[in-house]
Amino acid sequence: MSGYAYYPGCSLLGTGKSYDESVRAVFEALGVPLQELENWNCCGATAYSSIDECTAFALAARNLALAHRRGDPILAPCPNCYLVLTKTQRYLEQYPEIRQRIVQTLERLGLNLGHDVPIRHPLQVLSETPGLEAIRQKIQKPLKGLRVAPYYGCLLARPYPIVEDPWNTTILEDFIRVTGAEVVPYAYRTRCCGGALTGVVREAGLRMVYILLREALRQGAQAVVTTCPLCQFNLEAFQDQALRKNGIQERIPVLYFTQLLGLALGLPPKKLGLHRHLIPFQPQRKALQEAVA
Amino acid sequence: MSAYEPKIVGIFCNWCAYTAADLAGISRMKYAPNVRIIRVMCSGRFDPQMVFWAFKHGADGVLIAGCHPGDCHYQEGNYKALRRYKLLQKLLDQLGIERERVRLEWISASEGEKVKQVIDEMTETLRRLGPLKIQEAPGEEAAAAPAAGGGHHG
Amino acid sequence: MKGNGEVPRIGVYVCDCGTNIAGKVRVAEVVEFARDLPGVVVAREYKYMCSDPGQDLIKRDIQEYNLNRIVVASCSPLLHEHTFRKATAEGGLNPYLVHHVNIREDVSWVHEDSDEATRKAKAIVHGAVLRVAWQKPLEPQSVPVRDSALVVGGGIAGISAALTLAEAGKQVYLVEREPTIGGHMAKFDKTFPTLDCAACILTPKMTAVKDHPNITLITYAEVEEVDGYVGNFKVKVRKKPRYVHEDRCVGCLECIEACVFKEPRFPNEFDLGLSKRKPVYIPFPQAVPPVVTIDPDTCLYLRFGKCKKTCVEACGDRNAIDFDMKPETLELEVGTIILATGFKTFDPTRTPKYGYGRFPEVYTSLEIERLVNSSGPTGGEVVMRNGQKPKRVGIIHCVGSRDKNTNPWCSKVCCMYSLKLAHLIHERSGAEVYNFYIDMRTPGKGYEEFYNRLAKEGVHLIRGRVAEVTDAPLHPEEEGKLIIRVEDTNIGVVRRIPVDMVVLAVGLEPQPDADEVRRLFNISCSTEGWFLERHPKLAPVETFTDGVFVAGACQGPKDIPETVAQAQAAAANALALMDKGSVEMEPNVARVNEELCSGCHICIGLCPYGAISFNEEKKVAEVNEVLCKGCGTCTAACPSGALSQNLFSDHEVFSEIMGVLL
Amino acid sequence: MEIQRTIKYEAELDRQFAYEIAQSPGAETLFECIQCGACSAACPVSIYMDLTPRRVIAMTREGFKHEVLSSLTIWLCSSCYACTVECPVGIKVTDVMYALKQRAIKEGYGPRKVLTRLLAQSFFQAVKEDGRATERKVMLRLYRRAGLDHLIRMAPLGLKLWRTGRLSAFGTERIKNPAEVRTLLECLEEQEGGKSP
Repeated sequence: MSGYAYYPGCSLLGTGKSYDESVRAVFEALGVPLQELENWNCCGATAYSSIDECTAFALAARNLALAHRRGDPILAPCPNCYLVLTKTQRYLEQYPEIRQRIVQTLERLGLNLGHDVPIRHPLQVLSETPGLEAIRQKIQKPLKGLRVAPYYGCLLARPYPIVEDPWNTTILEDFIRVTGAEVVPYAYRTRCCGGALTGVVREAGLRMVYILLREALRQGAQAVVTTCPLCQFNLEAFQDQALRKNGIQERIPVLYFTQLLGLALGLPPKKLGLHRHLIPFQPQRKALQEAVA
Repeated sequence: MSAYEPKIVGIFCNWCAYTAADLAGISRMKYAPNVRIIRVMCSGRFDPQMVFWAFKHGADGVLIAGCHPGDCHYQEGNYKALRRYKLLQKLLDQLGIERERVRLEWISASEGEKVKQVIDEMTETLRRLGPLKIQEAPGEEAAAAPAAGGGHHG
Repeated sequence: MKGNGEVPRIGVYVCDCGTNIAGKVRVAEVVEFARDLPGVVVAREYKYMCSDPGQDLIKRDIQEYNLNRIVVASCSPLLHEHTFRKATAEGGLNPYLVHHVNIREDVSWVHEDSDEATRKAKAIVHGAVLRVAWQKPLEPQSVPVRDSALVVGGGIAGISAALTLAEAGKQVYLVEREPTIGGHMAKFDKTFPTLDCAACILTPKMTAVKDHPNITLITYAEVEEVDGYVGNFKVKVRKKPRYVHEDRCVGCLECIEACVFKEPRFPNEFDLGLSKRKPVYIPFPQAVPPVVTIDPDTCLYLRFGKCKKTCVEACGDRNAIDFDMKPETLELEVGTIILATGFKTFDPTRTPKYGYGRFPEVYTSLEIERLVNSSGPTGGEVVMRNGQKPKRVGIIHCVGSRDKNTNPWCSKVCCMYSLKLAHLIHERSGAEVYNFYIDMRTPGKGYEEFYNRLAKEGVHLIRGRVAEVTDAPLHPEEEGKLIIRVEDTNIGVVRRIPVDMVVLAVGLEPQPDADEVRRLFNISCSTEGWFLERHPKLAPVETFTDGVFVAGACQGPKDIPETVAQAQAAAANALALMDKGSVEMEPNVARVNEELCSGCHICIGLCPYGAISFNEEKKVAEVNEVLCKGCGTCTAACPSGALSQNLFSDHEVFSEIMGVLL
Repeated sequence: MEIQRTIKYEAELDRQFAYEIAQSPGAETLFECIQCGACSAACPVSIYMDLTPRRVIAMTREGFKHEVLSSLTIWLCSSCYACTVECPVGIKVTDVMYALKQRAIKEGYGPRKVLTRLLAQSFFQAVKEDGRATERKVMLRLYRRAGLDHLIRMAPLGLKLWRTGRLSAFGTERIKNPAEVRTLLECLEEQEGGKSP
């Protein structure tokens, strides 16, 4: 056991770089050990399933086998990876024929699939160890007065929710409150951000981004907090186009929950990758500090 | 897949398991034809002797099915069956007969699906195990019926 | 030569059941096979053995071939064993000399391969032929049936059953859990499709129950224990204290007026919390019995022991209020039991997407029943929780029905009641009403006509299952509204429809304690939890326990006409039993062969009914046949083979085992 | 006024198609569909679809293979699983969409320049080469295939991302031995009888 088998996934190496940075920083600050799963490969994502289901399962299965060999639970911050790995695990239990083929193929690579490598999301992990109460004790710079829209995105809520009752869960909201920020009611907290559509079917993607942002603004949120690199990317990178198209001048920063948490824990913004964001969070904070002062 | 097909005797209680088998029929579920169901009023009527008798006459397995615990039409006959079943399993071990050849299941009147599932599963298990290998005691006649006066109990 | 020394002359009858059996099993081949079995004198195939000509075949052959044993291979014995026993008896043989085996439910319906099915049918017939040779003539015992009945549940089902029985002169005990009878129907304003007022048709029945000399009404009470068997049930009923003597209370309601709580403060359960009541209350003005109840959870005196007890003062000389009242257990002896325990409505918090509990203006259909009821909390005005009248209302069908995520079954009544509510809401408020349905199910007399009428009245009928009710607007018209998102599947377009009020047409579910109740009465439930009838078509109100019948929605979703019909059918079944005065018990009791009994006592402890005792004189076990229920547990356990269960003796069962191993 | 005949003759339908799709994992209950439209209503993209998801299911079930595989719907699905959790009969609609996409690609259906499809293919290739999907590489490949105008349109955003270090300009993420992943995939493809697009 060398802590969680950290599985950043491809996005966290690119557009989601700051998610990677903030996850590592927060886990370190909270003393939860994690170590990258060595030599992991792409989970297959949704695109891969469009080509061939079975090879998509195989890609995910290789990672499961690597974690199985290491004997640690997988930590997957990217909901897409979380879903694909979980789904693969479930389907391979459900469809013994597919499992058979994949097990045989993995054996040729000297790998053993195993059955039940736990696949966890940082929200789950941190809410258990150290737990919200312990985190609350460590808060150094509470984000008082900040109004935040909690945005789970799709894949933590369905089809394999990280919590039992995704409709009534408040796991993300609880984290936001721990940082001292205020949660605004957000009806679209599990509505789709458009996924890959922003890049491939522009009009549909922008509309979906617009709907989410408009509601956050309508509720008076000063930031949207996400748990997903693709959601973060869509809501931030396409925000300008989506809002401009609908005549809205305001802009709203989109943060990872780990960044929000990191700030409250007193970690330096740079360590949390905040400098990588296209819509800076800083001005709001300044305004806040003024308001508080 | 070999041509071997196991023969299984089913001892089903009237109120739950047998009714469930009827339900499976009414619902036109399809399952393996290997189990011959014999209706008794209660799984409490199940007698381990039935198993040996069945084995002797060519059965590869015996499936006993009764009401779920707490649901027995006769209050607690199924518990009695369970007790006998547990003892029987030990006996099977001693005789070198695989435990899987005798199975006890709780099937409520509404569980037609379970009848199908259990029968299919058990048939598959017995197909894998192959025919029962048991040595006939020398000199024992292949009686056409149990000897009068409950001789098989002797 | 078997059992009684007779040479068996067996007749074997294999049924085609139309094509039900013959379509899979090669019946002629089975008959050929049977003909050569030991003892078989005649073997025949017939298209429908259960028909008159089929039965005549058996009767004729008994005479003609001097048969002394009969085997019928057809459907399940649970369906027709009785038929063939009757035919055998009419042919002049003892009815217990027939053995009926199942080659339909157990063979032709469940196997695909014709060869396999035929082989299995032969094996089963073989088993039956070997077994039947051992069967003995038996005489069934007859036990008396008490002339009284217990009806559990005081909704429209229980009321109807009780009145039918009482009219026929039987003593009826009607037990109801709530303080009043009336059930769900008492909550409704109008009933579909005729729109006649529910109260107008129900309350006279409720009063009739109260006034009937043959009915003992026991409200605020639950059955606690059931013992005995058909004809002779012993039932314990626990009556909760209502802190008011029913015989002294005259229903003047002055105590309510006098209660120290000047204003009603506690949610009135009967109005589903849409109105308030005091700790001393009557659920609704027409309640039966028309007496008040004191709620121990809210009454100051009962909770804290301190109160001015102004209610007692107001009651005065009548002395009806009694704070020292304790729970009471009544013991009843009845011959038959009718279960009419009803249903519960689906809890829509289980489908959070519709916002029940989150948005105040989302209601259940039952709440709307109270809201449109002229004796309800708003006097029949459609006024929302926010005090306004809705301009536009959406009724969502199939909430908690037809959905694997909640309940997979169709609740049967929701389409019709949703149309009714659409009509009433429109009539009372002038609101524009949208009904969102998956399929409009209106089979029933006058039902389709009612649907047509609603369509004519201009209700929007949108075919599509609603995905979500939200308050997040995307369009100016949606500001401040609840928005229903649905695919209008007739058009093939997704629509967002802003409304002021949402009504969830919640489905019907088994009562939460259905499983406990079924154990109490020793009956079965379907997978869904509805009480299981003995046969879905031919014995729809009987259960697997003789003398216990079911009526109404406890057996499955039903509307009022169906419920009443079923209740009266259950009453008729119970009457038939009671009027006959006695019932023949299956003679499958155990017997002791005194010569073989070693007096080991093993069987005595095993019998759950205490039917076996030890004869100290003879030093052998003895079975009391009246107490024996015929489970056979003792027979299986007897180490010396002295105990034998009729119809399931070792000879019979072991021969059958050998036979099926063909 | 131009008119068009819309009748569909039975001979033009592909009955087998429905059974083949129902074979794919998650689509087993395809034939149990009650056409309630919950999938369409839950779908955030259905407003752009030529066939609502409900119609896709109905047409698949009845063998309207050509219409289904040529529809935009399957390429608009964003895999958000809203339909899957809503379906009252347990059809995993998202998985059905995957199965249809696979079929469409395999059989060369639909306009070649549907970006969703090019994205899937670019992604597929990248993973096969490197074991990981470097976003920059996938995107470049996608927009190169899609056409210059797409590339130009995306350039400003790409530049911004590059400046903030979110789009590695040169390096390619690669696992230590991409050959291992390649072997894994090729093994399975062999079993399938060569399925790569």
